[in-house]
Amino acid sequence: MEDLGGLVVKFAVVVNEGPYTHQASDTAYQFTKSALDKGHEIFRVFFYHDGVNNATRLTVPPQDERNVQKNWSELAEKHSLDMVVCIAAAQRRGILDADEAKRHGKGDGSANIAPGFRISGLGQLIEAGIQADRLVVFGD
Amino acid sequence: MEDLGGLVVKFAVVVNEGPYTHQASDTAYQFTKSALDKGHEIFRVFFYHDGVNNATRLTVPPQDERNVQKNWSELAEKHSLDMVVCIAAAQRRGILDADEAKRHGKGDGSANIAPGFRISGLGQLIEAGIQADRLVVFGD
Amino acid sequence: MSTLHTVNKSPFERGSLASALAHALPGDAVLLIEDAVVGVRAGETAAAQALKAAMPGCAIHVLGPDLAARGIAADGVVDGVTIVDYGGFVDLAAAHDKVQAWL
Amino acid sequence: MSTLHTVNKSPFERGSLASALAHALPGDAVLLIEDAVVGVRAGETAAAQALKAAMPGCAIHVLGPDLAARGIAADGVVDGVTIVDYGGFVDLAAAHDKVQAWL
Amino acid sequence: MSDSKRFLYVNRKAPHGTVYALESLEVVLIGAAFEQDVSLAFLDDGVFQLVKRQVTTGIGVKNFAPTYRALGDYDVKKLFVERESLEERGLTEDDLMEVTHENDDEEDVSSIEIVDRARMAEIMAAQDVVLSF
Amino acid sequence: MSDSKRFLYVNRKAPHGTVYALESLEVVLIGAAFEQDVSLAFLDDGVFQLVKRQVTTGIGVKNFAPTYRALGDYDVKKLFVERESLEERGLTEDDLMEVTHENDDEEDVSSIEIVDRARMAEIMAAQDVVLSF
Repeated sequence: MEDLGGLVVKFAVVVNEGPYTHQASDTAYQFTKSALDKGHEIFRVFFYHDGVNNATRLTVPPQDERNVQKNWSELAEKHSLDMVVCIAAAQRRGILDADEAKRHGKGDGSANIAPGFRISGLGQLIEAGIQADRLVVFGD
Repeated sequence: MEDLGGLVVKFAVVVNEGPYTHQASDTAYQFTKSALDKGHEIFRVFFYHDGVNNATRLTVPPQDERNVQKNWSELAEKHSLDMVVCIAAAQRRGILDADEAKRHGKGDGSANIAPGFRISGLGQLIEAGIQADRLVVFGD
Repeated sequence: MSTLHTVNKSPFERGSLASALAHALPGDAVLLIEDAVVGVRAGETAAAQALKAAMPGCAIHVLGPDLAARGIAADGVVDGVTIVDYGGFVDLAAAHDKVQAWL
Repeated sequence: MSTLHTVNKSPFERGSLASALAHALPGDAVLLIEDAVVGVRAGETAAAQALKAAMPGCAIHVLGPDLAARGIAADGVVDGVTIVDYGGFVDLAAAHDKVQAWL
Repeated sequence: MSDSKRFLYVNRKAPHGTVYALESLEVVLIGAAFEQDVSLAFLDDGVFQLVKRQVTTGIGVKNFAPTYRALGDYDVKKLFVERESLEERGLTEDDLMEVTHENDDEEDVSSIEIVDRARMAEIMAAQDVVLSF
Repeated sequence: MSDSKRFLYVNRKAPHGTVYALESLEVVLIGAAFEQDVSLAFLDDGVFQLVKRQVTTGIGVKNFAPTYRALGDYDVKKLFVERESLEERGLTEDDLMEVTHENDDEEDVSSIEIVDRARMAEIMAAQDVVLSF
C-alpha cells in the first residue's frame, strides 16, 4: 500500500454494463482494486442498467477465462465492499434475492444473486454521489 | 393472413442483445410476429451474445411495461417456434436449464430458463443459416 | 443477387449508416430501423445529404413505428425515402436475396 | 474546479472523444480507456490530429493495459500523450475535482 | 463537506433504441427527493429525448416522454439543451416538448434553456457530481 | 436448394472493449465443421482485431488473438481486410498479424487479402448468408 500522506479519497463506483459483453465491469473492477491497494476508500459500488447482471451466481465461464462475478464477490469479501444492485434494473433483467424471488412467486431456489451483492433502491446511488468525494461511472 | 401466392419464405432470426437495454429483441419479436402473420415460416430464432438474457424466467418488469421474455414465450407457444439459446454465451451470462444447473452444482430450483427456450450449441446457428432462405440479425 | 442492408444506429453518433451506404450496390435497398431513423428527418443535416446522394442507386426505406416513437412525422422525412411497417420490413427481407445487418 | 474526462469508445466509430474534447476546459484532463485507446496511435489520422489540437489546453492520458491489449506499443502513441496504469487512473481521479464519463 | 451538492445528469443518447434515457429519468426522479441542486444536460443525440410527439405504441414499448413534462412537479427545473447538437441534427427549439415549472410568482415558466457549447462546458465544469448514462 | 452456401462473417468492431470479436470467432470455428464456403470480412474498427502483438494480461481478459492464426487449421482461408478502413486508422498491412494456411502444394500462404472498398462491396454481394456481430 502506498503512503498517501493522509490523502485518502472516498470513491463511489458505478457499473452500467453486464459481464463479458462490455469491458466496463472489468475496468471498474481494476479501478476499484487499485484504489483500495492505494489505501483509498470505496464508499459503494453501485450496479445499474445491465450492470445488475454482474451479480448473478449462475455464470459458468470457460476455465481459461476470468470469472467477473467471482472477482467482484472476492474483492467485496476481502475489503468489506458495499455492492448494491438497483432493484428496478434488477427486476427488468431477472436478478433476484431470496425475498424478491418469494415475493414474485418464482419458486424455491430461484434466487440468483451472488455473495457480496445486495439489492436496494436508486436512492443508494444518489447517496453515494452525496457521500463520496468522487463518483466514477463505467459503462457503454 | 395475407395471400402469398405460394411465396412462403423460410426465415431464421438471430437476437444478439438482451431485453430492455437494447431495442434489438423488441424489433426481432415484431419482425418474427409479422413474418408469421404473413404466412411465412420461421425456421429458428437463435439467441446469442447478451441475447441469451431474453430467456430468463426471473424478470419482473413494471406492470405498465411489456414483458419481453413473455412475448417470446407466448409467440413460441402459439406458433411452435424453435427458440435456441447458445450454450457457450449462456454459460458466460448465467442462463441455465435444469440439466446445466445440476451439472454445475448450482442447487435445486436454480434453472432460470423460461418456457419455449432450449439451450443448444452454436451449430444450431450455422444450421439455421444453411436451412433458411433468409437469415436476419438483430443486435447492437 | 440483391441485398437488404439494415442500419439501427444514429448516423450522428455512429459510422454504420455511412459504411452501409458505401458498400451498397445498385439494386440494393437500405432500411433504417431503431435509432437510425433520426437520420431521415428532412433538413440540411449530414445524414440527409448522405441519403440523398445514395438514392439514385439504392432505395432507402425507414421503419414507420420507429419514426413515430422519435416524434418524426411521416411528411417530415427526406424526399424519396419510403416508410414501411414491420410487415413491409418482412416483405423487403423476402424480396431481396439476403439481409445484411450493419450493427 | 478541474475535471477528469474519461472516454471509452473508438473515435473512428463514435463521437464521444470529439464531444469530450469540445467540452473540456483548460486545466482539465482526458483519459482514454478501453476501445478509445485506438485513437492515440501516432499517424496522420483524424483522431491523432484532434488530440494534438486539444493538447495545449488539456492533458491527454491513455490507459497502458488497454493499449497493450490492442497491440499499440508505448513508443507508438501521439507525442505528448501520457501512459498510465490503473493506479495512475486512480491518481488522476483523485487529483481532479470530479470525473465525467463520456459514454 | 456540505451535504448539498450540484448534480448533473448528462444525456447523450437517443431514446427508445436503448433504455438509458428511461433509466436515467428514473434516477432523476428518485434523486429529486434528496434536495440537491439538480441539472440535466441534453447534448449530442440526447437532444432527441426531448423531441415532442413521440408515439411508441407501434414499437410496443412504454412511452416515458411525458415524464419529462412532470419534472417541474419534482422541483427539477434546469434542463440545458446544447444549441450546436440541435443544429447538427436539423432541430430547433420548436421541435422540443414544453417542460415548465412554477416560479416564485406561481407562473409557469420554461425549464428548458438552449445554451451554446461553450456555456454547456461551463455548466459541466461547475458541478460536483456528474452522472452519465 | 443446395446444402452448400457462401457464409460471410462481418467484423466491424474493435476487440476487447466488447465481446463481439471473441464470440464471433467462436461461431467461425464451429461453423468450419459444416463445410460451407466461409469468408471473413474485416472493415471499419474490425481491422483492429487483426493487429499483431495484442497482450491482454494487463486488462485481465483472455487473449483470443492467437486463435485467428489457427483458422488455417480449420480450413478457414479467406480473410478480407478493407484497405480504406486500415488507412483511416493509420494502419498498414505490416501492422497485421500473419494468418496463413497450407495451399495445395503444402506451402504456407497468407490467408489475408487486402481489398479496396469497391471489392469488399462485391465480396459482400456474392454471399448467401451474412452474419454480423
